Amino acid sequence: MKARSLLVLVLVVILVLSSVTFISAQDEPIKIGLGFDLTGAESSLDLPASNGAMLAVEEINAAGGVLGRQIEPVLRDSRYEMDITAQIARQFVEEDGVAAVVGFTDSDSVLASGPIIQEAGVPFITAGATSPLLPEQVGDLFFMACFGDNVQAAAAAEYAFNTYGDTAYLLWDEGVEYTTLLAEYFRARFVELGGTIVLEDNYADDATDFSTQITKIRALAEQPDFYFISAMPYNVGPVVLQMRQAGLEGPIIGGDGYDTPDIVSVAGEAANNVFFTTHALMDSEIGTDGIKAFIASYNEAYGHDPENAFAALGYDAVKLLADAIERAGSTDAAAIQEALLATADFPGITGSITFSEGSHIPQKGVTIIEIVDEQFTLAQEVVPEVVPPANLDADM
Amino acid sequence: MSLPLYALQQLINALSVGSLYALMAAGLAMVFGILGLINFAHGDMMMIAAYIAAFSLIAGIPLPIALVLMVVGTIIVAVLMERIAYRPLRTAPAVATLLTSFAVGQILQNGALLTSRFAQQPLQIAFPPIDFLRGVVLAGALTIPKVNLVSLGLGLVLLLLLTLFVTRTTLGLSMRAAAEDIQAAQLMGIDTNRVIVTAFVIGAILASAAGLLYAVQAGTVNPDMGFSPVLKAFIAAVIGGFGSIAGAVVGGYALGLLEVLLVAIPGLGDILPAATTSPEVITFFKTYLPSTLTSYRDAFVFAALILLLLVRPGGILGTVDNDNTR
Amino acid sequence: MGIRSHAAHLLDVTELTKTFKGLHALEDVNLQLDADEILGVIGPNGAGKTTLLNLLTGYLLPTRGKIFFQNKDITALRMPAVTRLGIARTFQNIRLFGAMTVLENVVTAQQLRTEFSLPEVLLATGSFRRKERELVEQAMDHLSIFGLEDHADQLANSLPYGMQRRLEIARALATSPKLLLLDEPAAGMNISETDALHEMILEVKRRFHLTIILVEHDMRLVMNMCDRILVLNYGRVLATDRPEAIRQNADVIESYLGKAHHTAAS
Amino acid sequence: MLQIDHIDVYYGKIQTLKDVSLRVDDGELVTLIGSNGAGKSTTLRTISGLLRPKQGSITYNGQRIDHLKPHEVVRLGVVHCPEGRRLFGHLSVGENLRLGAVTQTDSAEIERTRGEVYELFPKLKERNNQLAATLSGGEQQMLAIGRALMSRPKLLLLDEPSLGLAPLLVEALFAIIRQIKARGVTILLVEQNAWLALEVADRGYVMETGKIILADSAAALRTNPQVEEAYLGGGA
Amino acid sequence: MNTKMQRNGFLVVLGATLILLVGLSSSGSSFWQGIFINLGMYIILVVALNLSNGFTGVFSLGHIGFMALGAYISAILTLPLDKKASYLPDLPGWLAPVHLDMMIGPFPLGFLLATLIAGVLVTLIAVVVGLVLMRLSGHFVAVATLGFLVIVRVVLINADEFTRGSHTFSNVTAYTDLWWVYAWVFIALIAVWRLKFSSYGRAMFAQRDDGIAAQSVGIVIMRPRLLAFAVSAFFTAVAGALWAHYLTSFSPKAFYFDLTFRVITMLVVGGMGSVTGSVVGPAVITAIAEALRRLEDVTLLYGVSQIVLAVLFIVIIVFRPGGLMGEREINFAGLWQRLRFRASVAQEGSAAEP
Repeated sequence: MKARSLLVLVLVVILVLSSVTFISAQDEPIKIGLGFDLTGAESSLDLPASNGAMLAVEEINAAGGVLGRQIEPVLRDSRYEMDITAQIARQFVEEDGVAAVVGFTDSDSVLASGPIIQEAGVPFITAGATSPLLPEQVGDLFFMACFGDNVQAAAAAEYAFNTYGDTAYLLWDEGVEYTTLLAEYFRARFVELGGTIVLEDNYADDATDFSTQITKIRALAEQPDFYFISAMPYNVGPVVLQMRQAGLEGPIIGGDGYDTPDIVSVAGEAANNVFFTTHALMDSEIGTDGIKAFIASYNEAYGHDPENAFAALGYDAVKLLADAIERAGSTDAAAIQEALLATADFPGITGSITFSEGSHIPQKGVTIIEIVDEQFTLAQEVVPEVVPPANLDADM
Repeated sequence: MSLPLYALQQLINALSVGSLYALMAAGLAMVFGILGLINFAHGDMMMIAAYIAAFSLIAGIPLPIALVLMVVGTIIVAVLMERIAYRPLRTAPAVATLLTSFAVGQILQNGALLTSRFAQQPLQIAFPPIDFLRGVVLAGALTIPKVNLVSLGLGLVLLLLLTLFVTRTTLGLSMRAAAEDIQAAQLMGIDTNRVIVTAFVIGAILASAAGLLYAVQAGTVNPDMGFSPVLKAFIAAVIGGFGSIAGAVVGGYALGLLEVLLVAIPGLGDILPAATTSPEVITFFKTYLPSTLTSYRDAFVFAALILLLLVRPGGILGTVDNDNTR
Repeated sequence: MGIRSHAAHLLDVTELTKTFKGLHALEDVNLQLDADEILGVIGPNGAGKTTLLNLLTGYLLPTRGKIFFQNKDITALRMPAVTRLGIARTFQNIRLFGAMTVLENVVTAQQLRTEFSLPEVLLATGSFRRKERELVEQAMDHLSIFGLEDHADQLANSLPYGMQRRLEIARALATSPKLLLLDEPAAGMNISETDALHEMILEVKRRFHLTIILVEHDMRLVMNMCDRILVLNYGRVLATDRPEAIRQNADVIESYLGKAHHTAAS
Repeated sequence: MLQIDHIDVYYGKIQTLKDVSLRVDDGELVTLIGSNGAGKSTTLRTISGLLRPKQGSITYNGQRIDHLKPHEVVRLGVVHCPEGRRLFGHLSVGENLRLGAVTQTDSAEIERTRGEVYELFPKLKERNNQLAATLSGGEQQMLAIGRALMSRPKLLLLDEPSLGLAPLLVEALFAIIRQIKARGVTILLVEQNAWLALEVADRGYVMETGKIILADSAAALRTNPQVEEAYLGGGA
Repeated sequence: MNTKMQRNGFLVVLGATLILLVGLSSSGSSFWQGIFINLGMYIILVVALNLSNGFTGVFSLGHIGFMALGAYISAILTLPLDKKASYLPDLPGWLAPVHLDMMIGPFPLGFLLATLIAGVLVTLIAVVVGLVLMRLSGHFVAVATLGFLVIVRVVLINADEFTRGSHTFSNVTAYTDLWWVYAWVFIALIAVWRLKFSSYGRAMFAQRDDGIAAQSVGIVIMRPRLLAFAVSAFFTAVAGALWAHYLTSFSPKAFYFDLTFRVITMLVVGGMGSVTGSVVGPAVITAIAEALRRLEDVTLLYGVSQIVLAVLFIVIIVFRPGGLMGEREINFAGLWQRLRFRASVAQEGSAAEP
């Protein structure tokens, strides 16, 4: 009995406390929903992205806001639980009445929330979900702040084919959509170019020891010209380190999952001769002024450098939205949509963003970074000649 | 690399993985043996250990002190965990305690998450390099990463110490007695609470060793890094026959071997030298055991596990009476 | 099997042998039991008494030998099938469905003779309700025979010891058996309780037309109640005879009853 | 030596002991008899601290022990040899004996006690390195008692030592109980075999459904018609 | 008499639920509808799991695998043909043209069919799996069923011609609404309730309490276990189908340990063996979790709510090891009596006033 009444008491207290949220502020600020997985399985990508997004909001507000109004960010944790992800989307559009939503770095979350936001007639920009299929799957109010995986994979394939040769080893993380998609797009473009994949292999998302896969590579009669490894940020360091330790010195190539300081801190000098495609060179010394400023203010706000490229993408997504609202001159969804579609050469931290020909995926140059002496250096800025179709399956 | 060399290198890989699994499984099995509790929070103890080590090293604390802090800190967490969460549940049904260990894990994970935030650290921290664990040992064409060598060595030493402890000391003997019949142990004058706390302390020591090695191998630490190793440890413990430390060790190596085999064999068709291998063999591998088959690895591991449970419910080492029910 | 007729006997056991890890728990036991008989089984602990019951009920499968019940070979049948054919049992350490009520314990045994189909249950059809009602009514009648009707809604494991014993017998009988196997029913009972048990067993034997095998340590009960007694020692049959003869059998006294009992009983 | 005053004990919500009082004096062998489920084992489990009384007190040599934990009770010299032997089957005979002496610190003393136990049960010495589970029933009971003796008890609580033993072995067992008593150990014996128990005991208590219904000298109980009728099987 | 009161009490609860549902669906708040839709799906999952884990004591950790199969099978069957051609071009010929979109007026018969087909197929799978796994007991079943969950995941990831592999399966038609969910909640609760109070339920509980005694009264242990496992798999698959057509997108990742432990937690909090508990558990956990989530949005202490929820769980388990309901059920007759009593008091009160 006692336990029960205690439970009831706790519940009541919690409900009373939480009802504070319902006391909403004046209609004046522009509300923007920020949906990220802050505590769940994707939080290592989403948390930096949300930090970047919040930073952008603060900067905009400090500079006077948008259309003379402040931006009120509504940050909600999706926990990478899909029912909750859908629920926070509903909260955004119903309870909070947000003008637009920015969020997420993975397709699952975007697809669980996107249709709800779309149906409510609210624009939605994803910070870092890079599957190029998403605009078609979600709807016409959905935009991406990042390029599609097909673009960066094609860039990587073309760069590697031209620079190193026509034989490759392909390894990917089999449990994640991003890594499998990236590997598939890479394979498609590389084979199209006339390349051969001599051996392909995969590993579980939670792997930390890659020696079995590495032994297989070492057993190859002849080493390929390069190794394409499609990995998540948390796996990149160990893979690279262990390959080098096993004596595999050839070039290692990957996608924007490599874009984290962790790769150098984990692999050290083993990270040399690693190349990857990403959005921009995030370096506090040789980066653009915008990048330098971003890194400095991120460091000030959170006590450390940006964890990975998603921090900048979250930042860019908010800035992109604010820019569109400013140009639209209102918070009307159709106006924002129109303004977004008309975005040209928007100077994002992660590169210049242009939406052309009604596409909801920006045209952005792909930055290829080389790690030299444990430093990220710019290898090349490219636009791939041929990009594999978003839906590879449909063509087969 | 010739085929025998390939096989040998993969065997070494299996041993390396296996010793880490054995280290993780031994701690889990010991607590289970005494309390009948599958402590899923064991993985989170590994995580806590890794965090303490990482934070200490980042703060510039010298390695030996950092390691002491790690072990002591993990022990404190383990003892608190036992005292607050598990002791009131001694008589509760197994399911309840299993779920409680998940709840404890949740608390530890989110605690680590909040701590990093307040410490203004990223969610995922690169584990600071430890010099003597970096690099590889070369033996001819064979390579063995030092981490793996250390986990093999440390694993053997710790397990040997553990064996000496449970066979040679009164406390160790008491522990085995409590594992068999906790009430009878009480009637012998054994303070079972002390025995249980000791089991958690040893579990914490094993977890911190395993956590450190795991973190070094993974290169980074993050709050949910404990789940995957504890699952492996759990499987290893079941393979060995749950509850016996020796079984857990055997199970750890068996699991390591199984996992390596499931990756090492598919794709051989692409690796075998075409000059010296008969084309039939290569075609066979390419047709029936292509490299892509490795993605079924976990399914095969668990299928093997289920088969083992059906054939030998007591695990590889276990003995089970032939009664057909219960 | 040979041409030997089993027609004469309700139960016919030949050369029944059970080995556990090479040890003979039971060896070459032969036993014939006629309808309406009460057979006592005695012997020191570990002599194989409970193993015999476990074999007869199909809980264990014999290593060798045959069991015929009503001319039907039941050697390879498992416990539920054996029960269905009409052999019921109780257990040395009471095994009730502790978390179920007294009534449910009996109904669970009784439903063996009632067929329910899944749609019937899920749709709660009229026939389902009728059958359930009948089951409950029958079970209540059944409980009243054992003086348990007032405890019908009590949880089985909250009953006092003596009642739990009675409930176990009531539950066994609810399967409508022809042969009842009782495993130390008087264990832990004092003499008046044992006497009451004696009465009750005879009463239900009459009422349900039972044949009974009684495994028991209480010599007084065994001697007074049984028509014949089978003595087991180290898995072998030492003697099968009428109680008076067993009492005088030197082998039995030597290996089992011992001096202490001799003096106590005399 | 041991004094139990008006204890009530519950298993969950069910009361298993009602207002039980009993007393064991130094050097005595007292037996507690009664049918299964009468509360005999519960009484022993309460003395040894496995159960807590809800009411009443237990004092041992003038000290309250009803709030102590089992291992603290053992340290005072009250040792409970439980029903069903409860040996550590996966441990050897020697290890089982070593565990019996877990409360002892003087290793010379332990070895001396071990010698005495071997003297009492020569079989155990032969089987010192054998796993306890592989012993026969009689040997297991010997080991259970030997293990209890290893802690040099002042008061030994013996729960159903004859359970599951053939009558011949039971006789041998009771001879040993007499010897233990002769060595100065006070014994509280719970037995179903009331006849034998009353033969060796000085005094006895009779329990029924959680209550003590009779208390007298063993000799008197042996001839008490009520006991004779209820537990001894009368003059059948 | 008693049964009549029971029926009246039941009707009161049913009526109250209906009023709540009508209120919700006319409120236009898709957020609150969403809460109750999620709650309903959890109730189905929990009551189904209860049938297996609670009633038979065979502790399965693999049920979310059935849910995943239910979601995928039903979604493949209802996926619009153009989406199918573009996302699942490698479907076998017989499956490629299948599109269950039949409507009877506003009623999507195709969805019902897809749900039923998914349920039946998964039930068949459960029977096969159960024939192997139901022979095990205790921790061993838990491990083996966990293995089943892992195997399902691996198969879903690798069977990409059916499932798109690790890519998100999307653009499923959003058929599921409050009425669909609660119709199935009603069916599941009634079915499990009737099973509990029938010969099947008694056999399940009997073999759980004492397997040997159960055999001695003629119960073949495998049968009640298998039945419970199969029926439970059916409803779990139905919940999967509802889930798929509510969220409209999912990937193998969604059906894994997190969801497994959420559902088991609800089950244990509610009470294993109690049908009422299978409603109470999800309701209590959902309410607390939602309240805490809102608290988190105010305090910005993300992660605290998971800690508080875990602590609450431990507290509940310590003070009520059997869960909030244990094995008991709601007493409809008592409820009815109490309501009548209140009504009569109120009447008397109002009568006395003037």
